[in-house]
Amino acid sequence: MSADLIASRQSEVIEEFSLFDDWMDKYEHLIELGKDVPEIDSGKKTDEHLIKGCQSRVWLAADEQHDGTVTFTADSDAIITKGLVGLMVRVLSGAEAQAIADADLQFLDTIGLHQHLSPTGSNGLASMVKQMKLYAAALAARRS
Amino acid sequence: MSADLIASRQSEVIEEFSLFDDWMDKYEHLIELGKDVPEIDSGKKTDEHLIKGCQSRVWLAADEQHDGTVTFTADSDAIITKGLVGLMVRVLSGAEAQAIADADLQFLDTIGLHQHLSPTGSNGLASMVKQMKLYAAALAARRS
Amino acid sequence: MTHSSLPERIRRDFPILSRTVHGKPLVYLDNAASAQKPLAVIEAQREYLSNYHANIHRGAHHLAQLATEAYESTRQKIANHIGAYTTDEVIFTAGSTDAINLVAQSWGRTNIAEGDTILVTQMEHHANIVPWQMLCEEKRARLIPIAVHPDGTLDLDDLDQALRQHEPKLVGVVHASNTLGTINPVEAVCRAAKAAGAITVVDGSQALPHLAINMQTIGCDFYVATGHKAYGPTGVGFLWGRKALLNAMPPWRGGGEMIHSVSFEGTTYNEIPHKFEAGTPHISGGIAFGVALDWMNGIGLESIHHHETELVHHAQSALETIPNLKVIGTANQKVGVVSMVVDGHHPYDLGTLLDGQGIAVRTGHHCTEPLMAHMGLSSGTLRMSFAAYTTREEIDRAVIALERAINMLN
Amino acid sequence: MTHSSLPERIRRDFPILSRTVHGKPLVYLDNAASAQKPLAVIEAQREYLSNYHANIHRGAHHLAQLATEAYESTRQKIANHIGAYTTDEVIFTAGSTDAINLVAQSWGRTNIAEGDTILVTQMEHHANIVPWQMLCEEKRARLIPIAVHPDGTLDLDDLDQALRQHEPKLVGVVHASNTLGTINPVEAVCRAAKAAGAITVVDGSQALPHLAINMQTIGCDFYVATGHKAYGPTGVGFLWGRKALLNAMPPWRGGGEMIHSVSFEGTTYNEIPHKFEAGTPHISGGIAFGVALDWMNGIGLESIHHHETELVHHAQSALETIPNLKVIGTANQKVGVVSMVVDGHHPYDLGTLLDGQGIAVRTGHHCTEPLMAHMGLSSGTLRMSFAAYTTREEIDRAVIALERAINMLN
Ligand SMILES: Cc1ncc(COP(=O)(O)O)c(C=O)c1O
Ligand SMILES: Cc1ncc(COP(=O)(O)O)c(C=O)c1O
Repeated sequence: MSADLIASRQSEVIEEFSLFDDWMDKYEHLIELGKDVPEIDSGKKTDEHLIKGCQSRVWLAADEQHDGTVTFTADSDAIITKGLVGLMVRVLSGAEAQAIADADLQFLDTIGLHQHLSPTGSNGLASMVKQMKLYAAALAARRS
Repeated sequence: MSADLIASRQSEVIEEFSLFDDWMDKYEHLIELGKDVPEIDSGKKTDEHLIKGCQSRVWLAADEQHDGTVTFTADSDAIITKGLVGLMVRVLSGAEAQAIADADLQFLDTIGLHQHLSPTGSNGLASMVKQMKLYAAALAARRS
Repeated sequence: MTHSSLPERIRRDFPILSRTVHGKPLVYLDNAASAQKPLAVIEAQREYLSNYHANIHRGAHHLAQLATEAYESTRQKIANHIGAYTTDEVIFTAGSTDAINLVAQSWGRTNIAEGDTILVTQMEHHANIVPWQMLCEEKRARLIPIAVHPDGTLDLDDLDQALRQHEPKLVGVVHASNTLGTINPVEAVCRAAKAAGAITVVDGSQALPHLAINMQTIGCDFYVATGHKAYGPTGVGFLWGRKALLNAMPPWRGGGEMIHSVSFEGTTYNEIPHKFEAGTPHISGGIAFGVALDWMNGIGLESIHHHETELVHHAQSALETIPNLKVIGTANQKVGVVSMVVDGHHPYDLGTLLDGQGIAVRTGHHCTEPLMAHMGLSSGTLRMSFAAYTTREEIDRAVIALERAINMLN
Repeated sequence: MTHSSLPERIRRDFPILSRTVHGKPLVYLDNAASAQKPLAVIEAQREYLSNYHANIHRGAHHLAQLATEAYESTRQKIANHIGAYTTDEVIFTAGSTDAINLVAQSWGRTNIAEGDTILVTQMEHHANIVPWQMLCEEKRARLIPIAVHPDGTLDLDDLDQALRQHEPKLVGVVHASNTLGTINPVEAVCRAAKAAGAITVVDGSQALPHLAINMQTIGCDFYVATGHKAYGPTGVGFLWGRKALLNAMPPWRGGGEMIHSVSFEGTTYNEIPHKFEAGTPHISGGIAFGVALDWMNGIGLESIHHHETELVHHAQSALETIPNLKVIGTANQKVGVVSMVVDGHHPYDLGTLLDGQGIAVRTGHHCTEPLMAHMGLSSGTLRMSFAAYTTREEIDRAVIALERAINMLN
């Protein structure tokens, strides 16, 4: 089940980050993750896919698969934001639409990065997650 | 000289009030004074002479005398305000216009009633004093 | 535990209550003008300013995050407290006055046109009259009062008739009157107004400190209140509005926070609630307002209302014994407000002589001049108003002091 | 005593400066967003709320008098501080944003008509752009920017030309830029604007904490500032205006305090300043704002400005050693603001990694998007901003932390 998939991916990320107590080490890791996130297709780095945070910009593309799962790709012009959107994609991409819509994304909180997800946050992450869920919810509704 | 007149009348009032340490005694005296202030001529209790404080109302009439002095009469619908306007009239009425315009009215402060004279005060007293001075200043300017 | 022990339990939370005035212990009966603040509220402000002050929303640094979270948590607390459908329906304002002006200037200037009618009750505070007068003057619309009965209750027949006759675009009603204490049947008023096609604005300034409030049962379109009457700081309050209305309204104040993006070619606005929150807000006030709500809920609005109702009855029967005294506003359902006049004595004189005895009351028209004119009380009233910490003994002292004042004036 | 000892003398006045962030001692370099508060300011609020809180102006009782006197004494202090001609030219507002909106909505809606032009500089804060855009949209007037040189100084030739070409009704200019630090020659701008027949609005938000300000020498028509950037509380600021203009302007917000008398037949308004001050104000903030001014004046604006100028030079030369770093805004006359970009690195990343090291800076467009667009800085800048208590050592720590951040990102 996709809900389990999302949960187990979250646990994976939590475990991965549990290696770092130090704030700076954690961010060092996040930066590495950000560098590893493949750039989004330039064809998708368009205004249509842009989510404008007040500071960094995020691009998000969602693709519906035949089996009812959703594939996400995402990018950002700030590397830390890119690391964060990469984590979100890693946790959610490929799961079933309904599971994405229902997902309880506690992991950022657990690894001590929840401030980046605050609704008044300036990096665009919160808006991106909102959009991922809206997209998945719409899709799930359409299919049911 | 009229300035001396105003000063000596202020001293008189200050001395009179120095008999009372107690807040309530002071107000008892003020109420007595208020009761003794003769009512203004009903002909002068008109909108033209009305100064609207946000709580009590004050009527003020000013009469220019041939010798350049000004006679004031005043009234109020609240007895404490009436006592206060009575004190003002007692100190200023009959003095020369210029002396009234220049008068430094410290006595209310000295006898501990200055709050009634605050510019945002609600009883109309501050507006009345302002009007007394404006009237006197205009008159003095006209005569000089 | 009986309700009358409420003040005993909470008075020590209020540092000001142990002070003296003119050498007499303070008896503070001016709560409808502004309530005193519990230590928790005072300390929340101090703590914020000493420990985590920063400008909010836009900052990525830690202090800015702490401050933002604390401030936004109050929005959530307000939403919970008033049964809002969603948190973003709650707009922070500088108080009730500011909130009503927001509705009048944003909703009003978009929706009111020449010849339209706005109804408000005759017992409104100036804050729920003047913004509509200014709007009506600009738009050549009409502002018409709904009558109030001599006992201080709303004339519902007059409301019904006015709704039929004028087909108003908007109806404004005070939830509880600051001068009379009357709790208005806002549910019924809103139902009738809605049936007649009008938008409703409820002024909850005096309800917030005394009553449980629920947007979903009241059925209004806009609701406003102010922090400082509900044990919170001055300079902060809120507007609640239906989401669809708020979304459709243009912004009122322009500046930082309320924009999505700015350029000289064209600016786009943020979503609600931020669309209506331009500039740096009163952050410490916002935070402390949430603490005030927590404090009230910790005590329980039930207990507060019950206690204050007892105080009103106690005061009204004690005052009855004073000759020539008349209580103004004798509705069955009241918040902790008792207005009165004494034949032959100006309220200003009485209030001044009470102050000399340490008793703080308010006198005058209480920013309800039209009501005072309607009732033929050109000098206003003397008003005693109560809070959760007010005791029967304080009321007894005030009554004795009033008798003394009357004697001095006779 | 040398100027560099200034922070030594005053840092202990600021409780927050001894805290840590993420386990590191706080280095607070976000003062242009909001300054920290000295104990005197924090205590003034606490003292007011604990000892003499009451609603002001209308109350006859003792607490109301104490509160009114304290609040009004701040109006007097502001008037003295800025060289106002009279005290009633000082209007309390909720901040700079609120003050500019007041001018735009009251003066603007009365005096701006279709086809009119308003000029503001390209370096204005959104607070001095959006209210004019909203006004221009309503009135079908035009808002035109005055260019800024690449070094961050105002293009005075462009101003002259725009004045000739557009004959604007109003010119808005920021006294000191929150993004660049530039101190604008507001006297010259106001002189030129006045000669061209325009009304002038100066946004002094960033000047109040750093510079001596004098209405009589600046020669503007309106001046605004906000308390929280000048060591005072949030949610309070002021508008200064020429008396004749203020007297002629209609009120903006309706409600209590701003009226002379209210009836359904017709309402008359109070005189300035009260005409513009509807509702219960932020009383504790007003009182504490006065204490903040006292505190600043106790130190001396001379010393503060001198100290901050040294810090700016120190920071700018230390930052020069970092490869690919460019300081944005290199005017000769600056307040304590140093904006920068580092080639290839997003300011958000740099700011986040500084925060991890206890250094609070601000990143982004600083509510000056049009300026950022004009300068081709679509991701904004990283801004360090200083106050009287900022030390050279703090700047050195910030520079080292910045180098580490860059290393981590490379
Ligand atoms: C130059 C400038 N103008 C206006 C403002 C707005 O001030 P406030 O948010 O206090 O209204 C600010 C601060 O944010 C500023 O720096
Ligand atoms: C019924 C009512 N409405 C509105 C207000 C205005 O509240 P504020 O002055 O906080 O804006 C008050 C209090 O003064 C009030 O009692």
